[in-house]
Amino acid sequence: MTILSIFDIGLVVLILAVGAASIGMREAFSAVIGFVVYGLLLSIAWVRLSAVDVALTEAAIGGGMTGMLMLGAVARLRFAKGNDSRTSLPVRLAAGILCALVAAGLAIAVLSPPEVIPTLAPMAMENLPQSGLGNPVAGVLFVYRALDTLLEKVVLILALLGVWSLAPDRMWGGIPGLRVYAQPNSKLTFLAQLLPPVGIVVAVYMCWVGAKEPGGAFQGGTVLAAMWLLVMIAGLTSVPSISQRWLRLLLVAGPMIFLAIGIAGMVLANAFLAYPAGYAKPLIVAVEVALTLSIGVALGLLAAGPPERVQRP
Amino acid sequence: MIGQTTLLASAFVVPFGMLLLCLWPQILNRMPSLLAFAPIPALAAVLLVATDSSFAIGSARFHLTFAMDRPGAMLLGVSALLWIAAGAYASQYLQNRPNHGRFVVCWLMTLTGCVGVFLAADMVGFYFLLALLTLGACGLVIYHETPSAWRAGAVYIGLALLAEAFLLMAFVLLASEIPGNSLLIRDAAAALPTSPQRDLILALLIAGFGMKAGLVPFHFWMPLAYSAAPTPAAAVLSGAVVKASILGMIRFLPLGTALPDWGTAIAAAGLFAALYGVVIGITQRSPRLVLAYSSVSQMGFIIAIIGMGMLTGDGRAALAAAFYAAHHVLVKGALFLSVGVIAATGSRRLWPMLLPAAIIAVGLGGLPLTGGALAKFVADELLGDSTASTIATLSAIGTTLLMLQFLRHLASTASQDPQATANAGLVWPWLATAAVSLVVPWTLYLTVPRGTLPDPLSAAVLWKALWPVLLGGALAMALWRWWRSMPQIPKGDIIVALDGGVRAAVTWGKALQRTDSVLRQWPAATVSLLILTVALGAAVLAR
Amino acid sequence: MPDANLLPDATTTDGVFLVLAIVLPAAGVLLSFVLGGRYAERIALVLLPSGFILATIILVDVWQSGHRLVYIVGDWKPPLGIALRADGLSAAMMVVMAIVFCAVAIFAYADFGTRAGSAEARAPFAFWILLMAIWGAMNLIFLGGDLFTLYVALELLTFAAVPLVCLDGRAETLQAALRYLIFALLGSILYLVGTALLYGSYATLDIVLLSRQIRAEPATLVAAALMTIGLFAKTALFPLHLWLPPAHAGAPAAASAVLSAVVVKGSFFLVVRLWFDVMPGMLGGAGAQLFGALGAAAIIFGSVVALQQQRLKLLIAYSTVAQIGYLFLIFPLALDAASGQLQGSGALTGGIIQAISHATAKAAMFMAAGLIYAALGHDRIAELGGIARALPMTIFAFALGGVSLIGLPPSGGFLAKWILLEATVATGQWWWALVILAGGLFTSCYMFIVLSRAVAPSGAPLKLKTAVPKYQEAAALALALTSLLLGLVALGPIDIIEVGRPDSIMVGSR
Amino acid sequence: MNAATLFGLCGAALVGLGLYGLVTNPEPLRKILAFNLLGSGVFLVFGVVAKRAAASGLGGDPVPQAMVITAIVVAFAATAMAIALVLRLLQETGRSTLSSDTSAATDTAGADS
Repeated sequence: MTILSIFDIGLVVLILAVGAASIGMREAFSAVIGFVVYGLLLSIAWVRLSAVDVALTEAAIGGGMTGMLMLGAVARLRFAKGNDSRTSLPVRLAAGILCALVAAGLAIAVLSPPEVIPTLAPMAMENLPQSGLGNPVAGVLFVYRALDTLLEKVVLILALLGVWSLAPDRMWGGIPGLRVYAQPNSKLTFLAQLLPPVGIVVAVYMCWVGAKEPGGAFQGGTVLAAMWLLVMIAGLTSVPSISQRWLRLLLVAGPMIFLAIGIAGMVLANAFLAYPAGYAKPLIVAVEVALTLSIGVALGLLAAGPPERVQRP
Repeated sequence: MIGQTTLLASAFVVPFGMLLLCLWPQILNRMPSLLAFAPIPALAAVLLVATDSSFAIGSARFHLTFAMDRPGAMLLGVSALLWIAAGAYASQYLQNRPNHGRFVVCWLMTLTGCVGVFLAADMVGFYFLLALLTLGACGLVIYHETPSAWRAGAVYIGLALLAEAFLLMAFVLLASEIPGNSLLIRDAAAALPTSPQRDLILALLIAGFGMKAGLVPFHFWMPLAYSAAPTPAAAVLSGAVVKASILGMIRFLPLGTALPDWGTAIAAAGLFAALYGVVIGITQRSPRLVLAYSSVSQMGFIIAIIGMGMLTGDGRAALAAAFYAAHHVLVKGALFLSVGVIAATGSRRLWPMLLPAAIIAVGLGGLPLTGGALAKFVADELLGDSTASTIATLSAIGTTLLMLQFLRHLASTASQDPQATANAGLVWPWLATAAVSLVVPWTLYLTVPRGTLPDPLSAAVLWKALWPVLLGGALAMALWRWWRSMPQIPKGDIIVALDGGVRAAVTWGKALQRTDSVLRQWPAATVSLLILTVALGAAVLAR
Repeated sequence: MPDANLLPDATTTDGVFLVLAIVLPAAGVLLSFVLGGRYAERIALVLLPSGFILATIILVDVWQSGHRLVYIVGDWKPPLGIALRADGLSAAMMVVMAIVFCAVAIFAYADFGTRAGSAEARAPFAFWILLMAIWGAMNLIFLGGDLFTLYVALELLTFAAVPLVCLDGRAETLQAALRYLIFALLGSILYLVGTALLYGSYATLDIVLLSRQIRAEPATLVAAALMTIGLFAKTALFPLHLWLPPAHAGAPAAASAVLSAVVVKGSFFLVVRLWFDVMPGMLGGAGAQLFGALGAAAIIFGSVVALQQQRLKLLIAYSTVAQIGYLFLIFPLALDAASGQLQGSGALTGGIIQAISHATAKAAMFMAAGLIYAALGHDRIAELGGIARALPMTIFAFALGGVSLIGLPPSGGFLAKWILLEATVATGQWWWALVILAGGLFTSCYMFIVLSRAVAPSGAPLKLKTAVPKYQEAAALALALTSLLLGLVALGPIDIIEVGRPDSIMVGSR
Repeated sequence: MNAATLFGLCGAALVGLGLYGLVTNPEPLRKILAFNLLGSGVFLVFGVVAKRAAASGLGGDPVPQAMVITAIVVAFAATAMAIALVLRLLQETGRSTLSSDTSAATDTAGADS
């Protein structure tokens, strides 16, 4: 047994323990803290699975953004009254047994791989040079399975619309209900002044490097979103109202450009979402940049929630 | 040939077109006065179109076929006569009454369905038109919107749709038996005797048509519906509409093949119904209810004819049953119309009005020289000299008794105002129907293949018809003497038991609803999701 | 693995329409989102009818060529890339759904129209965009040839459907939406884990490629079970229907129509794709009977509970629970006992006709219920008296929808029932025939209850809260008529449903 | 037991855990958390599939890795929407619960447990 495999076992035990704790804990707050820790542990697992792209995404979104959202919710839910009684023991017992069975079935499935393990990795690598990209994951996202990526951006927009649509009617066009702690010269302000420039550089780098190495629009967008949220929470910039035209434009710019290039591909290349030979890389980079911005804004606004204040005249 | 096809099609296309025209309110308002004209193309088709001509609409692979066969033509013709008269009666009846629109729409729906069923030659078309007929008839039953009308309508449509469910299953089974793609009723009936599913199909067909024909124990809708429906509607429902199921039996059941077991069962059920209707009918106190129970009895008798045919494999049963049914169409229609006419007539004018009613009523019992005697005579040939014939005679005695009872109640419903006279718009259609009911059976008799039947005018035959009538009359005298000690049976008799069933169903329904609301709880739903996952996993892994 | 490298298909002529069917809604969503205000409604009102034209073109193309239409996205063939495919099944569904969308759009114009000059409002803005999103998601579900693309489509559908439920912002609809969302997410994640396992075994998620390589091994079967149950949860198949009645009954009328008519059919369609196309030989007798049993339970429970509802919209919602049950009866009926394969003719055709005739009928009924609600200010069944006189066309549309649900000819419901009954006879499974017929009787019971209340006179003179626009009634009536006359496809293009099926044998269905 | 298998088992266990939390935990927020846990277990299964199929000098098959990235973003969007719903429900009713249908949207006949 190598050191690494001992490390892996320890990691798995830790992940399961923290996961179980965050499910079983009575206090919602500690459960969420547990979940954030869990997210970070999980990104280590992703590194161990040689999926650095995923590790970055998981750390940024799975742990970071989701954790932040949940913490905010816990803070508000403290005032909820009349919470439900716990599920009765027999039900929990039955659920436990059934969940174990399902998990066991899944484990059997995972433990019985085919004799020859099929893979698309060679095919993906073989065709990668055509796109000028170096990162095969980006190749899948923007070349081979670009349709999924494009539509997933539409999903993001829809989710945001869904969140917005929860606003009371009179708040429509108002400002998302992000809590702003505008205390001058607090640590938060300092942090909010210090971090964003660094963050933006990191984001730009991630987006740029994503073409060749792990990183890309999602990760870059997440960092951007986090920085933007920080600045807004600290009160350094105002939270924009959702009816701002520039905001909406930013939100759809990424998928729009992607879509436009895709349609252009029908004319200039030979298919929808195909890139004309030789122009693949610049086009993909353009799409990535636009997507990074759109994703950043979308994630930030998703975290900020539905409009809760009317815009001051 | 084209002319014939057009004529055949116009029989149901004209009423259907009138139904569609009802979408325009202006036309709808004028429609009551046009009701009598709607069935005229059907009558014309019967008179002018050669038997066995047909036409189809649709694509080569799937089409609806319409055709004119002998029993169908016979029933369609007399039904059209009744529809014309009842339509004329209805146009008068509707004056100064609310909800013209609904009545007219339901009337035309029923008419389209009724005419169509008599012409439909394939199962899908038959089923469709039967459904249309049911929906329209239900609308007619509930026209008055009283609580009892609603109840009658609910019972009627419930039972009718149940019957149609049986029929649908039977049709699907038949369709699978027919070689090739045909859906023709003719092919279905031909395939039935040799089918491996024969007994199941026969059971389904008899249950389905039996329910719709009011065969005991499914007869309870008849008293409810016929007493609730408006007079002209009751006339067509009891006269024409209910014959659709008789025609169904004639067409679908393999009458040319001897199936003794089934034949005996059907004949026994029919004869039992024939007596049962009389026995319960005698206890009723409203003329409509007496007529309704008489319908139960008469339909039972017709079904018995069909059963006897199956017993012996005698194909003539089809025509005999149709002939008897045709007579019943007109008589029952005329009698129901008379209920409305007498109710509007005062004591001064009562006798001239009551007399025609009396003649055709007693004719139903087999009074010599009436259509009724003729119908019974034709049927008698099939029944032979067996027990069935005895029962038939008993039923004739009973029917006479029942009809006299009807006349007695009818007379008591006359208008309080001695000077009152029924409107001519009501009287003439009624008198016409009564007259036709006496004449048409003789005309039709000429179409029945001659030779095998003895002369209906011989003294022996006349006496055979007369003595049950006389006996019935005598019994009626006796009955009236002890009238007060008769038990009162609620209308629809065994439907009281149905109410108990409804209560049980409600209890079950509530239990299901409680189960549902438990299953919709989050833990229950997610646990069932897990159970399903495990179960499906096990099912596919274990195969 | 020589098979995986076998490239199954190439873009066919007119394949470009498949792309348009997905690009148009996507572009519509994005554009409306930017432009906002009245533009959302204008864009939707232009795009939805063009969607119908598009769907019709695809249908005609499939019908005339007798083959699938295929489009290879990005010119990357599966397994690396994604293919869009339209077979008869998807083309037929697309056209009918497009009709429903158009009618809903016309209907919704009254409730969600924005007057000139007024500011952008929340509900209309959200509604029109969500409507286009559902349209796009459905098109993607019908055309998608890759199981992961279909996952994205499912999520697109969920995210568009959930906000529709709580568009009016009342507390109970919010709760219904939350239940719906969490349960639907559970469903999608189960589907997703299945795709992971399948990819692990075959390194492709393309439906055609998978169907050529599929083997009955544990990973595949576990994957299939998980995906199926996930889709059941999203389809609200009994007993996983907890979210449906409150969500469908609480949403605004136009939204209910879309949710009940269209959205649940999306996940159903994927169940069909999975078992009929990807792994036709894997379900086995026990699995098929389980599907059928759930369907039967849905029919019985849904109908009986519907019978006891006091509110019209809830009654219709429970009727949806019941009607979904019919769709799952096709699995035991399509299973060929000898070969253990699911046959792509007969029962499947019946199921698809049931799905589309329910879609049109149910949308019409929800619209009618919405108009009744608007006119009376409530939808308590016991107090519907007089409404038939006030809104005859609406009640007529409702009744016609009911005729189709009951399965009386010439409605699509009748045709579906006939085909399904034929299949029960052909396979000797009479117990399903009992359920099918009983379901029809239950349906007629609750239709009778509602209609008898509606035509009964009102106690007090009826005062309508609002005037109901004629075009709204017309939209409902048009859909109801479509459903009623759907049975007439038996006269013509019914075979189209079998076009492009690998095992299509063009005999037997009438 | 190699790393892929180990994490595969971890993923399966996480799926079980997440399902359990989703079933038994009455608070909506905790259900959402459980859903995320469940989701991450599923993503791990993808990761294992990718890792197992490593070839051509790559650490894993890029196709499932790309799918996971897509799925993570979708899961986040779902979480955001669900939380917004929970908070809105709290705002309207002062409660956050899924278990009782206090709504008029359900019949009163079936009482809740």
